[in-house]
Amino acid sequence: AGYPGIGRDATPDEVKAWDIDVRPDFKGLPPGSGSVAKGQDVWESKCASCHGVFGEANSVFNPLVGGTTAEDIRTGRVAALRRNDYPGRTTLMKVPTVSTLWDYIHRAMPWNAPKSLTVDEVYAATAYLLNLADVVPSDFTLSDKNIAEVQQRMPNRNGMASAHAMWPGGGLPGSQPKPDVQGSNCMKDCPVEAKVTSLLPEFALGANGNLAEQNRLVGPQRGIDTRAPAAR
Amino acid sequence: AGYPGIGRDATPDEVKAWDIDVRPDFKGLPPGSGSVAKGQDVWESKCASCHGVFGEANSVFNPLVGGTTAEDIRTGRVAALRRNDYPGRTTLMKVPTVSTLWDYIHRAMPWNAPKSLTVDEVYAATAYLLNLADVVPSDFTLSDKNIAEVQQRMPNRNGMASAHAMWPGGGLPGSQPKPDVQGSNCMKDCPVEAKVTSLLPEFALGANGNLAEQNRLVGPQRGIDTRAPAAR
Amino acid sequence: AAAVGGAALAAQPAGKGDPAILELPEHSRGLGQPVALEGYGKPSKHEANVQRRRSPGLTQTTQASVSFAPLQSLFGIVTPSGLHFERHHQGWWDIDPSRHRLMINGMVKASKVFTMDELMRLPSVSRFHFIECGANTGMEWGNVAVPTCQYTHGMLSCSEFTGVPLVTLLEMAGADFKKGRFLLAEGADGSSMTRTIPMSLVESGEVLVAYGQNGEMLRPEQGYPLRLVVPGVQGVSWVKYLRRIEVGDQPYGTKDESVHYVDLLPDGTHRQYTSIQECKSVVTTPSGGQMLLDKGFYSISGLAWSGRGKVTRVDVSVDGGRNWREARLQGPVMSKCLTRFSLDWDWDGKPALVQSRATDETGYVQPSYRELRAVRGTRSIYHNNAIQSWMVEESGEVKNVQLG
Amino acid sequence: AAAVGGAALAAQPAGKGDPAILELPEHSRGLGQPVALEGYGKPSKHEANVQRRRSPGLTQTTQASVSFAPLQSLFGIVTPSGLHFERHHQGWWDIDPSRHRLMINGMVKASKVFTMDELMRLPSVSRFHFIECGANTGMEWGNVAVPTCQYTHGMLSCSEFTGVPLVTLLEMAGADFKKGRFLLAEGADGSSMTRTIPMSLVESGEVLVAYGQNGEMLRPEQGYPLRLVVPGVQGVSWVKYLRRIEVGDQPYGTKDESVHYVDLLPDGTHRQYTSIQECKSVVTTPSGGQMLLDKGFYSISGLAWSGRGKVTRVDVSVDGGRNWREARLQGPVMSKCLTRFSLDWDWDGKPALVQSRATDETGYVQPSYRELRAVRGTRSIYHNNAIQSWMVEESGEVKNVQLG
Ligand code: HEC
Ligand code: HEC
Ligand SMILES: [Ca+2]
Ligand SMILES: [Ca+2]
Ligand SMILES: [Ca+2]
Ligand SMILES: [Ca+2]
Ligand SMILES: [Ca+2]
Ligand SMILES: [Ca+2]
Ligand SMILES: [Co+2]
Ligand SMILES: [Co+2]
Repeated sequence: AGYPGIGRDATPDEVKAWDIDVRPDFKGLPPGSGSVAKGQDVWESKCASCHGVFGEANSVFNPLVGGTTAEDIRTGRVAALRRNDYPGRTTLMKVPTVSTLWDYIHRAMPWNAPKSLTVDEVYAATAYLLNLADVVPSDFTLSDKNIAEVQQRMPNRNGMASAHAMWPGGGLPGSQPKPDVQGSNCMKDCPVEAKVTSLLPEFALGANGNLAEQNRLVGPQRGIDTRAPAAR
Repeated sequence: AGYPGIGRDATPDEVKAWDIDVRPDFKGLPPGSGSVAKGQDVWESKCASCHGVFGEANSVFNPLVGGTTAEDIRTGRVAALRRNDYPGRTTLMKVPTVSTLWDYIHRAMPWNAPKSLTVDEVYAATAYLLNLADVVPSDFTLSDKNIAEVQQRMPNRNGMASAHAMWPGGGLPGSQPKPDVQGSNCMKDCPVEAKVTSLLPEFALGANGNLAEQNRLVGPQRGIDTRAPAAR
Repeated sequence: AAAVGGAALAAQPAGKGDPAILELPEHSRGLGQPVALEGYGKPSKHEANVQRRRSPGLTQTTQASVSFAPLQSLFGIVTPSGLHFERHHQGWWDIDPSRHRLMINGMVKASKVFTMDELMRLPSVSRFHFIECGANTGMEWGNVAVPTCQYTHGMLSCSEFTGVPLVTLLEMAGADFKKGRFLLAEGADGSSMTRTIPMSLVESGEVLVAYGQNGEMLRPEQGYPLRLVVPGVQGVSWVKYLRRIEVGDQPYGTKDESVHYVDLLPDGTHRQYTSIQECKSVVTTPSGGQMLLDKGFYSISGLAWSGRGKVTRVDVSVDGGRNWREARLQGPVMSKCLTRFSLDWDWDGKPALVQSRATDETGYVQPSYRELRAVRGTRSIYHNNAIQSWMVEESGEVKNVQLG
Repeated sequence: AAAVGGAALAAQPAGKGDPAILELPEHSRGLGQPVALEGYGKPSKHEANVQRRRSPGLTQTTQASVSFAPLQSLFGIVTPSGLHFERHHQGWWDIDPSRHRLMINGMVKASKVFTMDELMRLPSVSRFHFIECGANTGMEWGNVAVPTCQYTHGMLSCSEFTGVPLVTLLEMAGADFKKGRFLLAEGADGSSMTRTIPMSLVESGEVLVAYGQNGEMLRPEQGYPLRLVVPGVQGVSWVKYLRRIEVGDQPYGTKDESVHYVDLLPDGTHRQYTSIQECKSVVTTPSGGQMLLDKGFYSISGLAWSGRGKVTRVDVSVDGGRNWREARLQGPVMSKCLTRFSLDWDWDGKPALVQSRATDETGYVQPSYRELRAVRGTRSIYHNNAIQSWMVEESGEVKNVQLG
């Protein structure tokens, strides 16, 4: 439109090669299937090295499963998320939509060889993960036909809210015109306690390296020398 | 004034060390002297390697002297500057003020060892240059006492104008409020001859290197391959 | 730790004066380096401390990780491209631009493909915008975690971006602007990052398919040769190595808007599609980990920004928020762009608590930790825009603190 | 030389489509590089052609010489600091900032010395300004001399400069503003460059003692750690490695305002103290030495600037100045700063003569060569602000031309 010579129509094969996203309503999901058992094979050969054999993560990565209960599967709300003392948040505790897992494994995993899985392998790996979280039984085969039913068992499927003012233009369920938080514009004798309630212990000041080496050598100030006293 | 703790008074020695400029009225000129003969020694040992024994420049540098006449010394206007066909413009053809030569040699020459000359050496080198241009005789000794008289013989001392609008704030002799040139704002059927009168010959397109290598590899265009046809 | 570093002070001249003046330095007495010694130059060797840095232990890998911009050492509003913060999910690439393509598909009359040559022929705009990671200051939700503003606020940068308004390309493809209220933006790297983008922002002409940054092409770490620029919205939506835009009628629920970049509230729900970076500010001079050299005059200086438009006002307190003074705003003040502020301060050598508080053109005022936590708790991770406090000790040392 | 490069065009898909789409590239299928691989990053390897360059034969040495910024490859208004043009008279240095001093003397109550620490504590401002060498386009006074806009106009750059208004320091020293209408600015390098600066510009607060450029410290090639910024005035007055400011009551007649940077008129007089860079513009896309890839749509784009204030208008002609259309100006339009302009153009494949013509807020209109030469002749060397013409040939090649 008004820009002669620029751009061309995409071919159907080109769109197919790149249009790989899968939406929460499963638009974009290719047909296929994979069992938990096959998923275990995929997992152990291609995923476990980073995520641990049971998705619990090895010493390095965040755990993918854990923290969800049968009750959560029933309610669609992960109860542990309400607790301030719960140690960490696994993927299965947060993810509301099974499409998200499928889409992400398909596009980005294994991390060092993304897009190397077949469609059936993606179904299988997803099934395995869901089984680890007791969302599906051990003899389950996940497919494009039954995935909508699986969605109804996602532990945190009702855990998301869009009742806020941070989506530009609004248009999401419950979206708010006004920000939820508002500061005060008090200028004089404001009712605050100017008392320090949190600061780093002296020994932790150097956890990010010697700050003297992280500031310019001229200017209004220098960086603090945070090496251990002996090294100064 | 209002910035406690910032800045301090300079000591007299500090000001002396750095305040080396010499103005056209000779403010800043330190007492001293140097003869043309001594100047020749300085010149031959410290200047001639770049500027040539007679200031005519070797193959590399612009000539410092040449192009001025006894008549110019009388009038204070270098006549050759009026000629369109005169090959180049030497320093002595342009410089209106002898202070400029003294100041610049003192602060910046020799180019690879600036500020290494003694005050008397600067007088001497200046005297030698002036003698090459016949501004002073061969037996002359330039000093702070007689430099004002020498100024009265500078070939281009009357050759400068400040009757223009390009000095912000005005305040110079003859300074103009309005620019000397003004373009036209004609928009349609403007009275111009859109005829090419100057362009580079094809063989000269590559004088600045292969232009294909001086443009980005993507974008609305490429650089032209200006290598010799055989090399393409 | 250390006391005020007397050695760093201006040498008061003993005797005749300062040797740095009386003894002419080598550079006043010699011939320097030639032009074009570097066809592409770099900073002074004396600036080697000014680097982007990782925060040890923050991430488990270096390719799904962050490097922070050294805000404590920057001036004005432009971030030098070499110091732009980094956030990658599957590492960065230096892609051959002649083989890069952009596809438009979904609810369009005709799916389209563009080469870089073609995109760069279209009418472009250049605009100054900040980019902030939604997780910036995330480590500080519960308590103080890191020592300097590089680590508290350094997932923030600001550049002049050049590109084609995305709306132009959507018009060329015949997009259904009525039904297609949600776009998917997708990258070409291993993560093929996907994020849902609101059509409203695109229609206003603000969202750019950008190739330029600070006068040159995007840096590889920032998505060379093509990146989506979504002013005011968290960095993760500024998809790098942009390969595809899909027009759709509902959000896409991608991993980085369903599992990450979701904000946990006290009631255990996660807010999804929280995109806007709300009004925020930070004092960068003086700031945590620094040491003032002396009592006397200082110019308190920092940065303010808002994802909703222009910053209209910044107040500064040196007593922990009891009293405030209005700071000077440095022009030009631009929408969804960093704004530099400053305020004169004569430090009397007593302990001080330095804070800044920004207001934007919608009237939104940056909240205190107390105000923010009252609504959002302490576990949100994302979108921490609370007022930052720095404690200046008598020794001149500056510490990161939170106030009760 | 060459014909339109068909190979460079978007591969129209044969069969199923473009292999660059159908065969997923390595970067879509692998893990990329880690964060902070470079603490200070650099451009893509594919951008290696975008360099500042010398013009062979222009100067006799490489330390009293020039390198030109690659304007043909830049976007927006900010010049990446690594590509900033260079003009040195005695080479460049990388000076230790902790030993650098600034002295104020002359007609002041008390001569003063400042360290960098002290200068950086004072209230600063950050402003976007262009810097242009007075000799920019100087080779073209008589006839066409060089092939590309890098060489015709590349002694031009634009940055966000940060520093202390010089007037602040003069006030601290108790300068005689009434009698002291001329300042001397002096550098610390071998040339110890000296230039006379008008007090009027200083009083307006415009002249800065600058240490910052595009968010970081000045680059060594641009005078690290301290440079005078004199907006609107030719680059030679922006004294690098600034060590001293003297307040005086008459101009100083220094070498670079008596022997160079003086403008020769037809009558044989030289204009002295010609400082302001008058209103000027240049089309950078398309420009000399380039080759358009195809007929069709192009966005003609370029830069306009004026040493007297803001650019208010740019007109573009594609028929050698017979007819003009008003171009779009890219915001923010700032005083004594580059302004990017653009205009849609549908190239029909026939020869064209592309020009731009800028107007500033004083009403001054950029002149044609004919208009400029009528007053100033062809030997002036400095301050050539004539309208630039590029000839687009049928082949797509663009040539530097001058018109009759
Ligand atoms: C080489 C290491 C590695 C391998 C092998 C690997 N992953 Fe991952 N995985 C990661 C990393 C790192 C992330 C986080 C990426 C990010 O930050 O965006 C991740 C993220 C994930 C996530 C999203 C978790 C979350 O909460 O964001 C899922 C699901 C996942 N991987 C599944 C798999 C599956 C299935 C496989 C095998 C087919 C696999 N991974 C193989 C390293 C790996
Ligand atoms: C190593 C080479 C070299 C040496 C030795 C040298 N010069 Fe120079 N001279 C130069 C260069 C190069 C310039 C131009 C500098 C510039 O571009 O600002 C110059 C400029 C000058 C100028 C100004 C010319 C003009 O038109 O701008 C004078 C006068 C001068 N030199 C005198 C001297 C004297 C006197 C000596 C010895 C005491 C000397 N030079 C030694 C290289 C040299
Ligand atoms: Ca085409
Ligand atoms: Ca799709
Ligand atoms: Ca002091
Ligand atoms: Ca003096
Ligand atoms: Ca914390
Ligand atoms: Ca010429
Ligand atoms: Co992020
Ligand atoms: Co110059």
